[in-house]
Amino acid sequence: SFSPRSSADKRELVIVGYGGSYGDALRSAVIVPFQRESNVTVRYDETCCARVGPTLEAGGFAGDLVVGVDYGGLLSWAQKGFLLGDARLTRLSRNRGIPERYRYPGTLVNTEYAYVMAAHGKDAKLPTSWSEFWNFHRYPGRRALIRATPVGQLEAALLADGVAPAKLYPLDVERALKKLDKLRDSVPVLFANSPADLVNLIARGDASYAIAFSNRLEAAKHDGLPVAFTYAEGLRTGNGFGMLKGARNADAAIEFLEYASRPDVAARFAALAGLQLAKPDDVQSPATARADSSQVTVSPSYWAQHRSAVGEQWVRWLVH
Amino acid sequence: MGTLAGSLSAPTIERHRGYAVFAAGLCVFVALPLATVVSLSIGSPWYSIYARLFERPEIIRIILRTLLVAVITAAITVGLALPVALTIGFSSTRRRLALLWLFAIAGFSPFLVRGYAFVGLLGEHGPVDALRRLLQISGGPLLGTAAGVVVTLVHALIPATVIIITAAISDDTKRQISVAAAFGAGPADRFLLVTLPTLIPSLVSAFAFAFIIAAGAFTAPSLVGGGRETLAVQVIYMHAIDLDDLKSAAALSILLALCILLCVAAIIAAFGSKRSRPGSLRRLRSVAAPLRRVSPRVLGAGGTFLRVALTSFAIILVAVPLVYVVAVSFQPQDMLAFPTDGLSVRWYRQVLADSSWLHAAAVTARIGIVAALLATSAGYLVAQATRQLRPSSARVVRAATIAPAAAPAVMFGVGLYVIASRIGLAGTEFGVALAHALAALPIAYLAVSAGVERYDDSFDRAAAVLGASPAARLIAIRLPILMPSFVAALVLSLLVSFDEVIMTLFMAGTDVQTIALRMWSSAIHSAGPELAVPSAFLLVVTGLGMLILFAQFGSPTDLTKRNTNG
Amino acid sequence: MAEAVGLESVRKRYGAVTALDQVSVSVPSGSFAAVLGPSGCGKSSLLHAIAGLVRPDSGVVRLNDKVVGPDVPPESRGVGMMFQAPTLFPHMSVFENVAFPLRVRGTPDAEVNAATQSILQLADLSDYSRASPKTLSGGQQQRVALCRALVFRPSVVLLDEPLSSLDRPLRESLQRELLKMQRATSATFIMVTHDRDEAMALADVVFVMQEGRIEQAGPPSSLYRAPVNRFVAEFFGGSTVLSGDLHADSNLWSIVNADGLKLHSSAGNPPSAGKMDVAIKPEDVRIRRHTSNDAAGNGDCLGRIEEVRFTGPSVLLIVSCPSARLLARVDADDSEQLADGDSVIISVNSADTVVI
Amino acid sequence: MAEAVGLESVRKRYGAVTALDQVSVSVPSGSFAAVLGPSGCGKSSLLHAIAGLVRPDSGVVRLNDKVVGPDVPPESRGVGMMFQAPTLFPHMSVFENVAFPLRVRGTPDAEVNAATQSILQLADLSDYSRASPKTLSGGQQQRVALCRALVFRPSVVLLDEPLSSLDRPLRESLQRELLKMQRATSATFIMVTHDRDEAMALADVVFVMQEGRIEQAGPPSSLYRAPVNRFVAEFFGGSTVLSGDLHADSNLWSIVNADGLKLHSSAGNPPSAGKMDVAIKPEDVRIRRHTSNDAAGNGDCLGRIEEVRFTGPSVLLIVSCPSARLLARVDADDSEQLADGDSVIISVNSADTVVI
Ligand SMILES: Nc1ncnc2c1ncn2[C@@H]1O[C@H](COP(=O)(O)OP(=O)(O)OP(=O)(O)O)[C@@H](O)[C@H]1O
Ligand SMILES: Nc1ncnc2c1ncn2[C@@H]1O[C@H](COP(=O)(O)OP(=O)(O)OP(=O)(O)O)[C@@H](O)[C@H]1O
Ligand SMILES: [Mg+2]
Ligand SMILES: [Mg+2]
Repeated sequence: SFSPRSSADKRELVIVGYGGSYGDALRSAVIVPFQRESNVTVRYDETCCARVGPTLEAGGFAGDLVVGVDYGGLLSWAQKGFLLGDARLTRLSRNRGIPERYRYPGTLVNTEYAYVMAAHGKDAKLPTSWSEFWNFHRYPGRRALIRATPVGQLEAALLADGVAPAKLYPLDVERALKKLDKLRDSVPVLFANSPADLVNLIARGDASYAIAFSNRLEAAKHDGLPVAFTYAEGLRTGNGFGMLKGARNADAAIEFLEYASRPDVAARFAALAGLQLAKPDDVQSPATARADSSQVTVSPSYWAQHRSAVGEQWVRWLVH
Repeated sequence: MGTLAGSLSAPTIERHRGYAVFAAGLCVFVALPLATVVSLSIGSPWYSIYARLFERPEIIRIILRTLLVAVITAAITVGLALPVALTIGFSSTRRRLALLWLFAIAGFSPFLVRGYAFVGLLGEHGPVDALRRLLQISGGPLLGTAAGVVVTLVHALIPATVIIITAAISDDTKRQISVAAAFGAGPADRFLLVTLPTLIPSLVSAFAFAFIIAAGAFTAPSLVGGGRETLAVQVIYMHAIDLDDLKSAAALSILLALCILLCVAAIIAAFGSKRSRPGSLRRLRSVAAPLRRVSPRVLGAGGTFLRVALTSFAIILVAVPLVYVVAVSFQPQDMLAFPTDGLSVRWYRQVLADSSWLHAAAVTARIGIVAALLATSAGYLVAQATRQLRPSSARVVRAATIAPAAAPAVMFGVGLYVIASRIGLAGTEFGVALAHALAALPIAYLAVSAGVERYDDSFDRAAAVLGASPAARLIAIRLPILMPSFVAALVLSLLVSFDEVIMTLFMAGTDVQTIALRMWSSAIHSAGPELAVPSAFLLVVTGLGMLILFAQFGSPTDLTKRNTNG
Repeated sequence: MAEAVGLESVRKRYGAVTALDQVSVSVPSGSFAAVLGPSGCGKSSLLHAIAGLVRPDSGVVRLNDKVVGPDVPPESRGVGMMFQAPTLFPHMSVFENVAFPLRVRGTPDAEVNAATQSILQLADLSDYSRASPKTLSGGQQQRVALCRALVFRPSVVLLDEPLSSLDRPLRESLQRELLKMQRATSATFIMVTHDRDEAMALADVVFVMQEGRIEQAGPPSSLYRAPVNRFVAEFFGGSTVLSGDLHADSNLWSIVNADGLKLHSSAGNPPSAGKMDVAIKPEDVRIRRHTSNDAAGNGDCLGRIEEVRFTGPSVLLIVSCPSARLLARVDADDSEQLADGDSVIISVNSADTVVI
Repeated sequence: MAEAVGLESVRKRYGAVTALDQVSVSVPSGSFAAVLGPSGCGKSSLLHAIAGLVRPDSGVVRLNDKVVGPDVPPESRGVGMMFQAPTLFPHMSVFENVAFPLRVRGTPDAEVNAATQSILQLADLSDYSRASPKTLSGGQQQRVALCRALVFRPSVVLLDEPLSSLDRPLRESLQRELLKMQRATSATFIMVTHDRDEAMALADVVFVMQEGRIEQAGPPSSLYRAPVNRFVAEFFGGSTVLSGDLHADSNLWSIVNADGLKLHSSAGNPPSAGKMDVAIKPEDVRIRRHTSNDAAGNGDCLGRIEEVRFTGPSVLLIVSCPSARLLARVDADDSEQLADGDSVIISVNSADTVVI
């Protein structure tokens, strides 16, 4: 079919998100039952999210909803005008009891995951704090980091360097990078390309320890891969939905979000995807995560504001 | 030899204004998306974004390092591809077909998956590091080093370069080699004074191709590279996607593209002139001089040994990741690793149950075929045009043709998307095919031009005086004689289309799903053995397909060799 | 008679080399023309210019009385051409090579087969029709190329040394076939050849070229008998050209060279006075051994044999007399007592010599 | 004399074609051999087998009295070879092409320059030494190839139709140079040619081939005068072979054909009885017009002229008498009254005819 698909189909909803286990979870826990309950056809586009920014910048249609994006990323898009601040969405967000820190027009952020310490081996000895993570005598072996963004990793370095969680923001980027230098100078460091690669590196044992994504680790553990991780001093990050500029079907999008944020549906999805619900009083999120009071929240506003500038410093550090 | 009819340069044959018009059109076609990228890189004042880039010392370093990695990669690639091509070109039909088959199907396993195979192969627990420890070579695993990136890139580039060079080994080459032997030229002299100079155009093409692709590499350094080895396109990608800084990404893209084009221009200027100059012959002669003291028998045996050794190494380099991929597809657990605890067909069941893979395969095939045909025809027309344009215009056209590969796909994709969405092509299969054709144009052009450059026009002249119209000449004479180059171009463009992700990402919109795209998107979130399953399938399917194709068209060089009569 | 091919002041230069230098020729329709000249004199360039494969720097080319501009492509000129190198299409069998011109003209298959087979038979190539051209011998390739140029019976046929790699019997038989074909189709043939005998046997008109110029054009016998200059006399006539002084005696005059050798004698008024060039054919030179009792007569001179070349029925002698060197041809039987270094008496049968 | 090149029972087949059929030849060192034969008879294959470019199916090749196995590569054989097609290296200038054999032998530059320049001069190519071979005319290319084969003064030189695309004067001058070079270096030359006169002028020994076989080997004059079979008589001698019956009369015998034409007469005992073949050279056939007052005598017969071929000094006539067809060569002057269709009286100067 070498012709553009007609956009006249009013009851079609295009959702852009990630593939893999995340996509599977979303499909089975949310999309499929939603389609059964409504007359909306959902097309789930798994190519998130490289296309979204440039496409919107160019004035094109990138989809109706985006899903699985960090709150920081959503904020920065919102500030560029890529999100549609629909009033119904703002209302929905409030009604569902989304914590204040994750509320912004055009977004619905009802889940969280965390940057955590992971290790190779089912019963591996785990560091209990980021400063332990930097203890190369007790925890020898390669470390794996993620290359694409410094988010979470700078926070981890500062916490390891003794910065109090409350004093974390604004980040002392130079100090964080110096601490990371220590890491890189002491043990071999691998840089993963994606969260999925991080899991592979840890599971295969190419890296002994990693700063990794809790949701991916939950899934890996669930699958029986030889990984261990702890939520201790985990860096929590909001993750959720955004309504995209140029959405062709805002009504269906709202309908979908109403369904997806229904407590039972959200819980089902979060469990499948290895995420925690962002509601503080939630009971169904993984017990370890909830119990760990040492977790720190990554500041969405800081990253929305400083993403590019800190990113440049990160690149400089990477290659120096 | 047929050069006599060709000795009298014939302005009226195949010198057609149509070629120039086409070339001009193509330049515009390529220029439009590039112009969009340029416009994205404009700040206020217009140069501010660029000025900002130059204030960052790491940017220059990244670009230089990228070019260095590309040069090293291209040199190693061509150094390996040449002996392989010679082995293929001078061996029996059967062996030739088998080798070509191996190199061609290697390309039909998506590079993303092979890249993951390298992560496993080069890592701490991979066979390469095991070998290193066995041989007690100091150092660590290649994973996360520039060397690992180079190895991965060489692996990726060998099939295409081998195909380009093999297509250039013609009966004429063989005849000249036997003439040289008759005049007392030993193996070294034959190689240095005859084989090498006659293969120069194809070697330049292959080198330029390898250089461009390596300089624009994204997947290999992302998967295998470390932090310091972060290359230019990765940085561009980070700016465009992760750091939301499209303007810097655009400016950096333009900068990188210019550097690549300059380097390619320099390569072509240095080696690409049609007739080797006396100076270079003299240099080759002085290389040959000390070798002449060695007995020809020893030299011949040594040369053969070297050739066989390098060819074997290339075969291993190409084949091992494929074996690894097939093995991984039977990994019972959800991780990309060599199966050590039993085998499982779990992922096959999963893939076969998912009709979207099959759908994606059909879309991929359709797009691939259209793109390959478009790219090859355009590549041929450009090769014709550059042959007859004034050198200065030819340089412009060549640059425009290569630009789609030199410009990082992220930004070229954005530029293309902007144009395509204006004319309603975004989000259509044809739009994607068009984008793929552009992406494949450089390699198609390089593959075809290696043939066109040494094509003996006298066949066209003979056909013309016998009454054949230009169209009849194209179909009855040029196409069949240049078939090896055309097949090479088609296969290589098909491979490009098959592996293209980033531009597809933009052009496909939310409606078109190719296999590469499907793999890429699931790999971001969970890079599991599921990815290896379609690859294993494709290995078989494309393997059979290529066998049929080569059997149909014959191999790049025909067998029956008649040495020196007429 | 209508003109089939005409060139007017055609020039073509390649850098310092002038391949065609103000060439003007006119070949009447239905005639058989031969082009002769030393290697590199521009013969092939001439054919290429006619076929439209070379763009002349200046000048006019006419075909069938119509000017064809340099932009008229070869395929629209309706000429058949055989190149000096066979240039067979390597991917086609011998049969398909020969059938090619018919195929591109859309000739029905049956006709293609008949015509191709019959011309292959003529060239004694029937056994090779399925062979690949790469496996043919040099002469076989040349014959295929010839068949391919003729099979579609073009009205103007350009042949560039079509028979140069063939043995004599085959060449003579093909010469006969060429002539027969040319007469039968009343086509115009222009053939480059380096073989004077071939030109004489076949051609109605001969063009002798040198360094891009046409030196003389005309029927072969007239070029043979009345060369207009030294070059044509030597190149086409195989003659030796010697200079001599006019000795006039009432209405009888003769030309005698420095050695006293009488080169020419005639009645009537001499064409001019002073030094004159005379072309002497080898067969008009008489040689006899110089023995003590046989002195050189008036008009004879003494010389020495430099070289004896045995060429079948006759023998070619190179003889030198004090101021010149001469070629002489004698019957093989008469030559048996002659050897290198012999002293001989030379005389010229001046009835057939030509004053240039 | 030592043997330079020897072949023993060499065979080479290509599918159905036998290119070399049990070929045995022996060329003494320092001699000049010529190979003649019809197109496609295996001449080039013979040279290729010697040079090591073709692997014989069976048989032995010797060079300088030593057996060289089929695995001895061409470059170790030390022969110089000129191929039938020029096959110049397109990426080298004319100079570099010619210098190539010296370069690969590591000859010092100064020597390379001197040798290359002098041989280019000999072939009249000095002006083209910087040219690309692609821009040369056919004859120029051939000369470059010739220079390349000779420049390094190999002791065995194989030349495959080296002069076929050259005009006569140039060819003769190069023939002379070849001979001079061969004598000076006492090298062994083996030259394929289709020109009998060339073979006669140059060769010490001639091999006549047909369909892969050597039909006769020997000095040219002996092949010319005493062909061993019909093929050699016709091909090399240019003779017509006619059959006749023996008419013996005491110790005088003659051979007379069916038309009463006396083909041969001799004294002594006849070589055999019954039907015999006689080779008659064209120049031994006498032709005179058949006029009413001139009847055919004894041994003459009546015939008709089928074709008159004007070839410079002499004219070749094809005449037919009732049971045969003959070639006759007459002086151009004597031929003027003869034309196609004329009735003539034919007689044979039977002193020179050969009984086969
Ligand atoms: N590679 C080959 N494959 C098949 N047949 C071949 C091959 N090479 C030669 N022949 C055949 O062998 C025969 C002898 O070829 P060769 O080239 O020796 O002939 P030649 O005597 O040199 O003829 P010419 O005078 O035409 O050059 C020819 O019939 C030719 O077709
Ligand atoms: N493309 C070219 N570039 C430069 N010079 C050329 C080119 N083509 C021909 N020439 C020169 O033009 C001259 C005439 O060439 P041409 O081929 O017409 O000669 P020819 O008479 O056919 O000679 P031959 O008998 O050797 O074939 C030669 O000196 C040749 O070197
Ligand atoms: Mg020529
Ligand atoms: Mg031959």
